[in-house]
Amino acid sequence: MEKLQFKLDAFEGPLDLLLYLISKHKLDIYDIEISELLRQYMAVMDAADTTDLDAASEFFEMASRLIYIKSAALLPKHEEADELKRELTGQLLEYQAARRAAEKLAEKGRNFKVYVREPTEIPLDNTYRRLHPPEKILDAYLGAVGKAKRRLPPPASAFSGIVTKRVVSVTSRILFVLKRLHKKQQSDYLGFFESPDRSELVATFLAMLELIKAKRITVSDDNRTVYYKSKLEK
Amino acid sequence: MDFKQCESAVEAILFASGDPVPVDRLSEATGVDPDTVEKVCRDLKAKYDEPGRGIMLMELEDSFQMVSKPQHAEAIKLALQIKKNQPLSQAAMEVLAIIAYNQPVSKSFVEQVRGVESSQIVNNLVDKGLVEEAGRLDIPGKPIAYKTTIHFLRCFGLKSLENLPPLPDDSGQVMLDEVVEEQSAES
Amino acid sequence: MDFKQCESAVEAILFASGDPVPVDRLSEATGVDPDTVEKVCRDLKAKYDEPGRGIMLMELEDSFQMVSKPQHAEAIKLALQIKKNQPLSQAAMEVLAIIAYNQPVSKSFVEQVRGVESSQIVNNLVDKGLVEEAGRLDIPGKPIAYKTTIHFLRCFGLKSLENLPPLPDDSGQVMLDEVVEEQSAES
Repeated sequence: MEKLQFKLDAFEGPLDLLLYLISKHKLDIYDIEISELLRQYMAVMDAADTTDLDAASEFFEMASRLIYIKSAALLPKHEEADELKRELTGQLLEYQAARRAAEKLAEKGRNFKVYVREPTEIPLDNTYRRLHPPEKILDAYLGAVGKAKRRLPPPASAFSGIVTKRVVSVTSRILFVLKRLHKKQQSDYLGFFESPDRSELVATFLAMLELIKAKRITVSDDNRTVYYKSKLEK
Repeated sequence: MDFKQCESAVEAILFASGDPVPVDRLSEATGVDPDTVEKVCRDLKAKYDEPGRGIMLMELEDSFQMVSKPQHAEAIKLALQIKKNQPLSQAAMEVLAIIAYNQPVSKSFVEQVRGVESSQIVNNLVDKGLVEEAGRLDIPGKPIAYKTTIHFLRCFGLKSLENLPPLPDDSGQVMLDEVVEEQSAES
Repeated sequence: MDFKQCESAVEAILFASGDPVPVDRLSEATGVDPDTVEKVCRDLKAKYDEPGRGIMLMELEDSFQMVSKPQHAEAIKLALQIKKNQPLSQAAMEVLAIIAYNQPVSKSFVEQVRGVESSQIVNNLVDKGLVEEAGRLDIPGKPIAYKTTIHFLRCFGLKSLENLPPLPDDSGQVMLDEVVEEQSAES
């Protein structure tokens, strides 16, 4: 156990961590300096125990989102980055409001402790006595499954030969690459490209480029091995 | 704690308990000596005994218990009975429908279809006589199967299960596989 | 049944029920019209509010519930040896607040706002009786909606949802539409 290690579960989630960093480093929530926030965020991630991937995956997802926003901001036209930033700000404000509401509510509850009693035990006939038209049962059934079922698209097999395109987001592949590398620190380059799905391959490749640009990974000179950089400014 | 405060605390404790509470325990909780607490209890008992009050205190050996007055037994029973017979909630109606159209089914089938824990709702439906156990299913784990009752048919004006309103398409029942697939597709 | 008798019966029913009882049900059980029953309840509530009484009536939406007064919480805990019940965790409080201020909402709405998986916490709140299912939302996927219960109101000393503590500014309430839009844009 390293000295610096602490647990991510001290935070309620990535948004909680971001709010903490924003207030600690006095960043402007309405105009977030993404590269600074990302640096602080990754510093925490590096110091934290992220061996429990289940618990950490949401934090990784946010990391890849920040990286994505940062790389989008590097483009000459960065409307997308601005939009993503606004979206993040909106989410942070919403979450902040929810937390304030939780505090107010907790305060209200703290000062109000009343006890109630268990209902008196009286043997009762619990048999249901109400009458309903039979359609009621059909409505309920459709409410539970029917509508979802009818909206269900036909199975992919029905389209084989007609449509084969599947869209894979770059963000999801960034996450995939980061997760895999975080565990092993380094990995065989070609190992990332074993999928038979072309759009997945393309997305993975784009994800690699994004990550290299953001200096999160490096590729060996012979293009055979990918390395994970645990410190941003190594 | 003065006499008045003690009376107030004793009233609160007897109310919350429901069961008989020994004078000693009342004394400990209020920090007032047992003799005074006993006086307080008798005083409170006398107040409740006045006509126009619906509750009373019963003295049982060294304990006191707060109970409703016997003359209100009927009204109480009626009130509780009415509560028991509230219309089924939307959630209960859904569970009932899933059982009706797919019976016999296990609780976990119902949960798969609804996507949320529904065990308590099934138990309530059994309690209400709308659903009953129907042996065990011959699938791994041998879960208990549930089916609707004759009473269910009566409540929904059905002669038999064949009279259930037909589902819009003839595929009819949901297959568990489909539901599972659907869920994994969503996630 | 005269006013006095009705008061006595209402007191007995509220005591025996333990739970909140709607005025309608009190009226049905006593055979006295709802307006009079409501007057009876308020009258009774005023009597219990006097200092020196350990019990009180809480008005919760259209119901009344008999509860112990807050100042006796310690004495009751001591007398009934109630283990200190765990206060809600920060996470549970967040989820409860998001549901309370935005209800009815789906689990994924809660997750959207918090940025973390919250399904289990919602289930726990349902188990605790603070939150309950409220049908399904009419948006794609027909997710189950959740809302707070009357038990929630009582735990936080609220007569109705209108009495929720006001938030610092209107930004507190997230519009469901926005989130839904956001979600469909993502998928």
